[in-house]
Amino acid sequence: MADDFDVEVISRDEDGRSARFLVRGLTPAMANGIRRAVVADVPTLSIDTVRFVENSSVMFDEMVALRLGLVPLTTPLDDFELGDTVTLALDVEGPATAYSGDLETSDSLVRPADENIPIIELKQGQRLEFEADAVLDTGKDHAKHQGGVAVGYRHLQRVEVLGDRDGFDEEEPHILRGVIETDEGELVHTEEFGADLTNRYPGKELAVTDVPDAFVFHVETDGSMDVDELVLRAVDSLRDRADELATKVAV
Amino acid sequence: MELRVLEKTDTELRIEVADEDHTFMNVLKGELLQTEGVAAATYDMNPEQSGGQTEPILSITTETGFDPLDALEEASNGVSDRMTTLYDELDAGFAGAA
Amino acid sequence: MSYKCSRCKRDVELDEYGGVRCPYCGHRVLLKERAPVVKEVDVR
Amino acid sequence: MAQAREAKVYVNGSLVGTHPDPNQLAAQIREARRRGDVSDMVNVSVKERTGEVIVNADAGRARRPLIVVENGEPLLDDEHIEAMNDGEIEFDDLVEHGLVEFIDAEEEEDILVAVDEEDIVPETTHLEIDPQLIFGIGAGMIPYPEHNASPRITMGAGMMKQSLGLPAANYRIRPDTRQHLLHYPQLSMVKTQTTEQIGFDERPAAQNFVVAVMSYEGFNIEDALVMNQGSVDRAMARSHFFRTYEGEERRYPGGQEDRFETPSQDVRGARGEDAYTHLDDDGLVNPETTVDENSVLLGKTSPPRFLEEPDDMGGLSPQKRRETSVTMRSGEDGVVDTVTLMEGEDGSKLSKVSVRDERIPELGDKFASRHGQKGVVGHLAPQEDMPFTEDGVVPDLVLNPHALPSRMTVGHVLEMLGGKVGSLEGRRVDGTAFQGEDEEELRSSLEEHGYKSSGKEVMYSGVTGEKIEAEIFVGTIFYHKLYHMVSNKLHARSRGPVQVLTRQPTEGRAREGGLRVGEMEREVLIGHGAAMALKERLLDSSDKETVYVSEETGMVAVEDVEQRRIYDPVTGDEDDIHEIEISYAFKLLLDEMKALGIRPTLELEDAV
Repeated sequence: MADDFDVEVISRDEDGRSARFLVRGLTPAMANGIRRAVVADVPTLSIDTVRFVENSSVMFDEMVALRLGLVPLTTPLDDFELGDTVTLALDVEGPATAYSGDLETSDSLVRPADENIPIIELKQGQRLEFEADAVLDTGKDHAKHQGGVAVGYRHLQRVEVLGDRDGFDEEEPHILRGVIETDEGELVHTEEFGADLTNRYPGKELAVTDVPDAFVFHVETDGSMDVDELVLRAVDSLRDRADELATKVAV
Repeated sequence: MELRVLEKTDTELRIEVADEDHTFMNVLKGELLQTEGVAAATYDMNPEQSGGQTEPILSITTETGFDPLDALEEASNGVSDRMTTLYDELDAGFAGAA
Repeated sequence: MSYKCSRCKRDVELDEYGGVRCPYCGHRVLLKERAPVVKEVDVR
Repeated sequence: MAQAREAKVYVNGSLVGTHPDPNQLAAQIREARRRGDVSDMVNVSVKERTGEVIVNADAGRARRPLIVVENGEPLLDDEHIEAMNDGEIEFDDLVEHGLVEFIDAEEEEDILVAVDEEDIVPETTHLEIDPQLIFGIGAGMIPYPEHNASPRITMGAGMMKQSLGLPAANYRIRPDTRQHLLHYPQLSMVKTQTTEQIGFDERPAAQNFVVAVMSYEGFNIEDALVMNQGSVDRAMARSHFFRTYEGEERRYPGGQEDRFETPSQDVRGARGEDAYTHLDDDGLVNPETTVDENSVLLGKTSPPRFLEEPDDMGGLSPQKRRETSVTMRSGEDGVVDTVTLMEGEDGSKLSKVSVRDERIPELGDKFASRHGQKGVVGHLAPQEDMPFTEDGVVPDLVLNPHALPSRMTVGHVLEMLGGKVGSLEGRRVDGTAFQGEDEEELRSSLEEHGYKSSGKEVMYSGVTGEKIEAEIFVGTIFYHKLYHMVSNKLHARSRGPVQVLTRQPTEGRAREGGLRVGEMEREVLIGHGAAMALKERLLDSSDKETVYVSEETGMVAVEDVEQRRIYDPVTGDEDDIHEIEISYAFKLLLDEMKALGIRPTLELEDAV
């Protein structure tokens, strides 16, 4: 008796890095399940071990290694399973700054999501050369594998105009954040009117209520995959576990 | 996901669901509470240093005549169906906006 | 054994002549260089 | 109050003469100083009670600058300030002209300083250059101190000295024995003028944390903190601990000397072959080698200890050299950072090896804000379990609200507000004492950016996903990682080294010592009637010794190992000698009493 969900994408930037969308018909537990799955359960590739051939930079190996681990790598999930590895390498000589774009990959599908992430500034005579293994793992294991970097949601808020405000008490700002649903069912983000309801409804008496089963998601990805795939994979991971539990219990 | 039944009577079930955390268990619990015949359902897990067990233990109490294991199976399928519908809705929604 | 003079940064081969001194600039502090061996580091 | 006799005058502490009217003398000296006839380094003060005039001109006195006020008017007026701004005159010129003078602690007793121009009363003698200068260096770096309860300022200033940061630009080659380095130090979102003038921005020692004030599953009770594991994974508050080990090729008078080398197996005290594998041919370890507890850093051999005794004496040590390598401290590990070779005093080779150990925040590490709000990490919550806001902001730290009311550190709350505004506007907020950006300004700029002026936000629980009923106060604040880390303190011993004299366990973690069973522990064991447990603690785990006692004379018998004979020291016969268990300290006591000529007698009876 799966009820129907109603999805409405409010905003989505073109390179698929962040999106804001409304989903109706969810319970808080389900909404949180998706959010948690996006952050902790959808695996991404990220550098896990680094074999330094030379590191004459000012930064210690351990620090450079972590900076490399935090570089998001494009992750085509269909071709990899948990634990698979891809080898990358870099060889940069000072005076120059080693950027994530300088990483060469053995698999063209797996490369740094952003080219211009600075790794270390190398002075004259300093050199960074290494070979590294990127591994597919989940955000639960280490934050470097998290696909979603800023994932949150909030109840949709309905704003009803009750009537005019009696003119005497002066108007203090009525600050609100998030997406509101106007009487006509229009979805507006508070940023459009400077988050102050008195700007949009001057001199009005308002009632703001949370719509219980409607959640406005805000998902931002680090570039290892775009937002749609990240959210869909999260939902998938929940369904796979439900199926697994169903089969094991049935036995 | 390793399952270990700790206690089973015809109206009560305590089962350990290994390698899972709030992400799935909370959704399952929500579903169980809406499943027919389930009187009470909850799960309990503790963080590392609190000394308690870290693997979640799901406990289900059903009304007479409903077998908790069936309820659990039904709930799991319920979650699965919901997620499938949600998947399609989201897919459509994103496709529309792309 | 090869060392590096900490002042003039030049490589210094030291084998017991005249104690610990850099032949080029006379500085008495030498640094040992990192062995050219590959070192594996885990990301933590 | 006329003086019966004349006041004594001391210069630099020594009596130089007397004077009928001490106050008039002091006034004259001060005027002379302002005119320039007397050096401005001189300070004078009158002790009415003891009728003394103390003139100090020696170096080393702490002095602070104050603007001179004469009959209600500061000598420094706007023209001077303008002239200074245009660069015509310098601060030193003001001192020369007597507009500003330096007052030491003694003279400060005699003057009346007005904090602000409005507070000037006829008797005022000086005016503070700026009210914030009443704070020292430590306290001057605390934003909005005037809003805090004073003991918290003291604590906050004290903890500044314990915070880890970027100690010096040349930290890589400095030979200090112990040193800390914070990986990513940041500038504080809320600064004070003092932090800038002192150069704290050049050598920062803390990071800005996003802090939510709420209780979290009980893990931040009693000043504990809940930290976000995700932030820690992203290198938040990570630091390195450096320790430098030193080894010298000492030259001994007999021409023999130590040698840096890989000790061969036939050297006395040599460890197994594989303990030296990672050493280079010069006996020194290579930089970037991973080393752990007790691994060898500097292979060194020394000549046999009893060098002076001629060989035929057949002294204890045969001709073999002994192994005196420098090893890692027990309980510590890390990676070799730099290996330095230099010359010791008389041309001998001296080597310093510094080892670095990465310290990732863990349970038990100490953190504190600048307002004396110190706390220990009580829980590292996975990022997905942390509460979140609408656009996915997750706090780095969850501070328990109970830490705020009783401590009255309002400055902490203001700094969080300031930090939030600073983060939104991309600038540093000025929180200098008495003149920082005021609360109303901060609250209204919060509203401009669409945040509630209260600084509180709607948050959802990361575990259940439900909206948290109360709105949570969230802000950005400067948090220090303090020098007390659990990894430096963790210590355990089951059996280990003992002291030479008493043969009881050594003391302190560095010597792998034991923990003392004190009087109160003794009492608790007695209280529980755990006699055997008490005996085990005090004897078996400490200095238990089996000793032979002669029944006849009650004296400790002599155990002659070579003749395999145990006999009574007084009578010499071997019978009636019994073996008993005592603590070595007791045996020592008997020996010391005997040394005093007292004859202690042990009366034996059969153990029941």
